[in-house]
Amino acid sequence: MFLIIFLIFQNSYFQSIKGYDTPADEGGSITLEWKIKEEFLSDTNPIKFFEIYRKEKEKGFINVGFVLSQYNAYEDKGLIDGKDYYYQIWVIRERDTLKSEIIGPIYSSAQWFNTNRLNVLIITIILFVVFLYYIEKAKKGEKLFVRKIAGLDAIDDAVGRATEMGRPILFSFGLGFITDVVTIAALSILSKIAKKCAEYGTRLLIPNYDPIVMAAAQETVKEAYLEANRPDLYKEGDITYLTSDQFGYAAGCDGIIIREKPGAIFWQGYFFAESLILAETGHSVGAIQIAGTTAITQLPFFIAACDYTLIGEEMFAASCYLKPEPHMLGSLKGEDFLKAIILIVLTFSAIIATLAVIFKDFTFINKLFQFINNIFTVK
Amino acid sequence: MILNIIGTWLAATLTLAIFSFLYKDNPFYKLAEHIYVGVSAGFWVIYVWSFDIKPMLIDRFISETGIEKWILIIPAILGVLMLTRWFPRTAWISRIPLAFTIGIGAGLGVTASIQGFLIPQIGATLLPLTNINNILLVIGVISTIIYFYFSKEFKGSLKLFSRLGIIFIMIAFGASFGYTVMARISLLIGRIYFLLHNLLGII
Amino acid sequence: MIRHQLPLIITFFTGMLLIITFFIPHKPFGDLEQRFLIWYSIISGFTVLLGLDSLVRYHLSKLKKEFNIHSFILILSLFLTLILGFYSWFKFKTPFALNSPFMFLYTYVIIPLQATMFALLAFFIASAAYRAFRARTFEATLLLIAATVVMLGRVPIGGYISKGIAYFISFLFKIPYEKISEIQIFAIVSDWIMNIPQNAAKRGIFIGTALGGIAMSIRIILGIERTYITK
Amino acid sequence: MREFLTKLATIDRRIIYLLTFLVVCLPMIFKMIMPIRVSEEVKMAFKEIDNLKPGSIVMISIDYDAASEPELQPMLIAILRHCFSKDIKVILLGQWALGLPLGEMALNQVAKEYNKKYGEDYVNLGYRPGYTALMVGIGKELRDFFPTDYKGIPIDSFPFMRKVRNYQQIDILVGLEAGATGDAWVQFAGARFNQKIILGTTGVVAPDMFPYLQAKQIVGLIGGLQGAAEYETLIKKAGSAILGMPAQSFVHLLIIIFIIIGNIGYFILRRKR
Repeated sequence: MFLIIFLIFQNSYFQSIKGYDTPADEGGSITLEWKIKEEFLSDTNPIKFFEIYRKEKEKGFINVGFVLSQYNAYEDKGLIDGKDYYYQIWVIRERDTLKSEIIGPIYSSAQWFNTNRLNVLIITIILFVVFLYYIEKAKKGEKLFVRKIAGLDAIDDAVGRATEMGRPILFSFGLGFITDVVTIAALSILSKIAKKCAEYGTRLLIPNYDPIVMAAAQETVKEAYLEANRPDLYKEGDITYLTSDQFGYAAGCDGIIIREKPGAIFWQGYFFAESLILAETGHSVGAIQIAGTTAITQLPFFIAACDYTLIGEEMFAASCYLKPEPHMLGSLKGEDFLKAIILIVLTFSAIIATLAVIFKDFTFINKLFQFINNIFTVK
Repeated sequence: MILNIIGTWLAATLTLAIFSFLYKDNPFYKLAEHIYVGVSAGFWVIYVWSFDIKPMLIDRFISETGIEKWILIIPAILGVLMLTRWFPRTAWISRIPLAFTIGIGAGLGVTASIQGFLIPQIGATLLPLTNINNILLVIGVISTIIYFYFSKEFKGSLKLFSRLGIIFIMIAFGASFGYTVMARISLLIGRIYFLLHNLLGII
Repeated sequence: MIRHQLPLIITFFTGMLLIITFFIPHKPFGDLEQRFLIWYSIISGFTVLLGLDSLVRYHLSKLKKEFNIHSFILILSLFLTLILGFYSWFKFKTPFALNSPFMFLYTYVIIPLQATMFALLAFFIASAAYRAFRARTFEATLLLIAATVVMLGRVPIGGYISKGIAYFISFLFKIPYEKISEIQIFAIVSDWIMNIPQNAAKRGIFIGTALGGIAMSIRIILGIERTYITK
Repeated sequence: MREFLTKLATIDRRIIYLLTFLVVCLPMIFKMIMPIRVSEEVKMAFKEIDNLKPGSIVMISIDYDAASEPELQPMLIAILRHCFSKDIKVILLGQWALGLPLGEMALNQVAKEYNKKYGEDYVNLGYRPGYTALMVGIGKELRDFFPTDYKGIPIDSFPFMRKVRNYQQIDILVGLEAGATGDAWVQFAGARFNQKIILGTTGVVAPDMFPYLQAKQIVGLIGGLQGAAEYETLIKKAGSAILGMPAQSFVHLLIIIFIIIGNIGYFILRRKR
């Protein structure tokens, strides 16, 4: 009799108290949640912290952890799946201790699928399928349309004007390495410029930061001169290795620019803060400057200091237009397809969201918007 | 105390050696540059020893027991295999640990980009067009994406949206320009504060 | 065959495993993921040493050809750092102990060199601002205007200038100065630019780069992109 | 008029360098102080930490090095002062190895001001390679990566560290960023483990973090020296950031004047051609 009263009486401290197997986990973990009734949250006798007590079937209670007063949940780990556990929460206050009623039996279990991440799974599968589809198509050599980037016309004009002025052309990859995708894109832009230089017989200077990129540049230019059947004009000496130090490279380039006074300069690749010195010296000798980089932090300075700038992905589009290489072309087309989907989702959702606000009581629209919104929330 | 004075003078000479680059590229700048490359390379070796090899391999090997102790041999071997890249003949072996780390990096990257960026960022753009800021935000994101869309010629409405996109992009780059200028100047202020305060004690 | 296929197989399995364990928390996968992450942490420490070899080898070969002070100083400072570093670690149990010689090297060599290297940029920006930043196209003009507003909005002097403008407006349109003197025009417009147009454009750009990054990761996992492995 | 303009347009670089140097030095020598206007995103960051109860845990990640010290060190010191003044426990670690000594210096300086004891009020875990793998690994068990602190002492020997298993015991993660590590924290710790994050970044990185702020993936953003000065104003304890702001202001003005003069000269010369 006494025991039952004790149980009922205890129940009055907590508004709610529950324990359950932690969802979407590898098992061995139970989560406890509780809420103290208002009247027990007095300032005169504030709660210091909560102590968590656990008991197995026949054994006594042991203290397994504690949580500061501002929390009302605890995750107990290291348990054995399928075994019954009982819990009790002690509310340690300044002057006394309140004990919750005993809850249980509860047992932990592992889940095979994290249901919270269903939206991530669906999108991951879509991305794999879309990219694989377009890369295979590009590999098979199918004609995939890529529009001509305005920057390519600017490149032609620049080479033409430099030739009229009878001044050489300078090309730089910046501080990129051969493993950077932007360096590979810059190589195909270089091959277009080299072909034009071969036709016009204009001298092409390429100072380099990385020896491997220099070797790739020499290869590309030699090939371009061959294609324009002017192998005699190709001068290996114009494609040199300067230094592998950021500002040393910038100072080296400045020296060449001031000495050779190029008519057109191409900054295509990955740049860091030295882009400032390079673009400024180029401007001081009156050269037409065309920049192209994926380095978001340097783009503002290139746009302000150069005549034309290829912004981020425009470089990949330019190189795909010039010399479509399956991996890059396939990825670009895959990205475009996904961008189209995102554009549709954004416009459609904007309309639905606006209607949901206007027709507050029309539950269907609100439910539809909740559904879309739910897909794009991280749980 | 003496050490601090010597140190401050050493730091001041190195600072002026780097600043001398402003006058023109000179041997003092090159010297300071090479000291920096040498010292920072040395730093990395000390870090790898005291924060990777010692605590994660040696200490753990001593403290672990049973099967866990011998499993530790695998990452140790993979780590050492990485160093085979130093010798041209055996360099290809280093591709095995390299492939391991690149695979993990790529695997983590895919799910993180989707859960950590695409979903929340698209989710944050599902806004009702009920106030001017929401309208500009949604239109800004749409027109910027259209600007970087390469599968269709820019005609008609696409041309309009791409023009709108470049306006948003230029305002964004202008803002980054202003913030970057602010950042670069703060670095100079920090250095001059060092020269005026620590070295000369004027302020 | 082994040289090319094995790395690609390893990349495929580790990549796919890390994606699968993201969705399946159940027993074997969760532990396996954590174990692979610990191994990744251990191994990635060694990659740092790779760069060291090419650096030392390059400068030693230069020194062998003919003595030059720069390569000599580099090698000397490298070994000096190693000696001081291991000594500090040995004596203080950690290289960070504030009074250790290693920390001396950090405070009085690394900080001045690295900080000053980047402080140079303020000068380069100033001279580029004067000699190269031109409003030659519509885009560049828009960029420079936005930059000017943000630069004034982000610093206290912007407040004084907007007070001046408020005084001028109150004088011109006879609006009492007190009412509009507190409005910091540049700061408000700059905050709006940062939170709305700049935000939208950056989100659009980063959605593009995120898709590009995912495409690259998928190409690596499926062995389509090989430059990483075969180079 | 024309030769004046051509002379103006071709001023030697070094004169501009000297002018910039002077405009930075003078306001600092005369110790000018200017009122700081606090922006919304810094207020959000301040409120998040201010609402924490004593005994809560804040993890600070040092993701910068000496190159960004003038912007982020005052931010670190201001946040440490704010945490210690509210008896909040601090766990320090870093992803940029060359930045860790800066973290150690700031910890020692501020701990003395509030006489906080190592091991009881704050712990320095030091550096561990692993980057994104580390961020995900900590999500399950911190000890798998940081069994010991930066001195090799097991972290279980520190009382408040005993209950720290992973992100669930960490109330706020403050990332001090000079590069892309901030994105990694948001995508790997924030989205995957629902960790509340505040980012303190250099001026270069700050604009790129606004999309995270608007999408509520971070709860506060402190940008550049101006952000640090605003935080110092909020905790009512002036530091080197506030001292630097006047010089910052005048150089901004100087740069804007340079751009304007440069463009006037450019347009007049262009119309002549």
